[in-house]
Amino acid sequence: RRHAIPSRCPAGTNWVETARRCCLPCPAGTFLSKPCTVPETLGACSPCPAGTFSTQPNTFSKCQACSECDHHAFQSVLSNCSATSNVQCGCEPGHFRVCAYSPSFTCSDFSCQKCQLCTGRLIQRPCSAMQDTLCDSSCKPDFYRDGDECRPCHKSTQDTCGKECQQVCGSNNDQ
Amino acid sequence: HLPILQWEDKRGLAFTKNNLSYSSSALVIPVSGDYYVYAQVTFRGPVESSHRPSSVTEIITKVTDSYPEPTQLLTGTKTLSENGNGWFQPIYLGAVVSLEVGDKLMVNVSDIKLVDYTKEHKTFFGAFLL
Amino acid sequence: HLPILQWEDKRGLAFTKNNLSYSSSALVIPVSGDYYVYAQVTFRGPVESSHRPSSVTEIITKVTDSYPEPTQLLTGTKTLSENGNGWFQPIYLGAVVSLEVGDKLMVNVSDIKLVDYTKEHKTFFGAFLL
Amino acid sequence: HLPILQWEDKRGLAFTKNNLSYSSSALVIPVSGDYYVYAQVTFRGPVESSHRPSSVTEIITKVTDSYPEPTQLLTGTKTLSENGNGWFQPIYLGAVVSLEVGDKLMVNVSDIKLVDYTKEHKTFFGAFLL
Repeated sequence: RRHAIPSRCPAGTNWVETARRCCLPCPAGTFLSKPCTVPETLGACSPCPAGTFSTQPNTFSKCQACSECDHHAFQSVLSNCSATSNVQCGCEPGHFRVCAYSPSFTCSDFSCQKCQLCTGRLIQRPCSAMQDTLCDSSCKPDFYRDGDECRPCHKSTQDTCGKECQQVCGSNNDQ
Repeated sequence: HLPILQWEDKRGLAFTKNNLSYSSSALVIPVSGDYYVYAQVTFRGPVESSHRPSSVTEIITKVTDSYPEPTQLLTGTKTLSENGNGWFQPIYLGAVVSLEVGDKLMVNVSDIKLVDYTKEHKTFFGAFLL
Repeated sequence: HLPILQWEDKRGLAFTKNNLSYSSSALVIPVSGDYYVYAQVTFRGPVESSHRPSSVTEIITKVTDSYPEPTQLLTGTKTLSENGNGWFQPIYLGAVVSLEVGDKLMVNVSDIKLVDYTKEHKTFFGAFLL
Repeated sequence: HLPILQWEDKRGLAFTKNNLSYSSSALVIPVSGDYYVYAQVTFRGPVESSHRPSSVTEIITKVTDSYPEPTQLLTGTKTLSENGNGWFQPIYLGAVVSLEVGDKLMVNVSDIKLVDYTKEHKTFFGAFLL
């Protein structure tokens, strides 16, 4: 006897191997706990147990396991797992998403990275869920450039205040 | 969804038997049961102009009649810390999963341009019934 | 001893059968024989308080009535070369081991805070009788 | 050819049975069929003065009477990005291959000095008939 499944169940029904017949799918949020006894009818559909979900009509024998948000790595829960949807995670305040795959694909897999602080600079674009802070390239007033950093004038001293510092903070140091 | 790899199923070391067949990028399950499913993808870079990726990912997914969306079965994902010049890196995955007749197994990758497809012993995919 | 991981054994892709049971963090062997034992742990960082580790380690151990000390069966250990920001790294282990009825199999890790427990397809553990 | 590893086949966790035997660095296939073949090698460095290698490679090869050249069955190869001081890195390989009675399976490595042979649970090699 060849194990074959009929080429196609009628539209809107799925082949259920254990019953070897086509059944109507159970609604999202449930799973097929007992196959239909009459072809193309609904079997017994049971609600997804806690910690599991199904987002689509299905003839699955069990629901999918909820994922968890990565609290150790600065993730936060946007919406809890329910019978019809998996948990939705975001990043804690002060963090933004770095997608695991190139942006052209869903960002379902991501890590949360600390937003950069624009110390001594103006903020061009604040940190958002999906993007790091964009700092202004020039230093704020009363801050002078020291390599990649912007340092406050009031912290500079006579011997630490080089050329760049004097140009910006010069008048301040004379008082 | 992430790109799906295509596979050689006859030549060289490749083969299918016991009705486990290969068609349009998927292994098709002939009989319900528990299978050990495995795959290795060797990633390598840099490739021409493409930026240096921060990570590589391999996912074995299942498509089934009983659910309209693919299910992720196994995932291997790794950040890259190699610097500019040539790098290469295998990711192996394997585990037992319960499958139904007609289920389809596929391998997705984060970037198909980074897959070393040149040698059959570096990138491979298979399953066997327990 | 290193921290021991706990596992989901019923929901989603997880299952136990043929009397291979799961209790208090261990797979319990129902019948003596040779088993293929495997596990993958995806490690990731950084995490809040922890310093940046120099390496990550995964060990499958056996506890048996006939010997008071756990036995290390399989070990995967890797140094980390990723720089400051986010990193992730899977370690897969698998091999055939001879086990006795009642033996318990567990997975230990170097630092439990570095384990990505969020998705069942990234971190998994299993065994089957040959 | 790359150096071939030698293995312990009796002591500790090591064993052979069902006529699958070990002799001069090779597993010898007793009956034709499909086998799941696997091996893990843990590489580590630096070792004394040796330069820091740019990569490490592990290859499971087959030697068969019906063909004069060894055949590469599985290859795991990875660039190293760890800096100067101590590094370690496992490579696991496993897949189903069709073998003939008398075929010999061996594990080759890029540099035998980099293999951590000190612990049986870090570097191992095996096969079983499906």
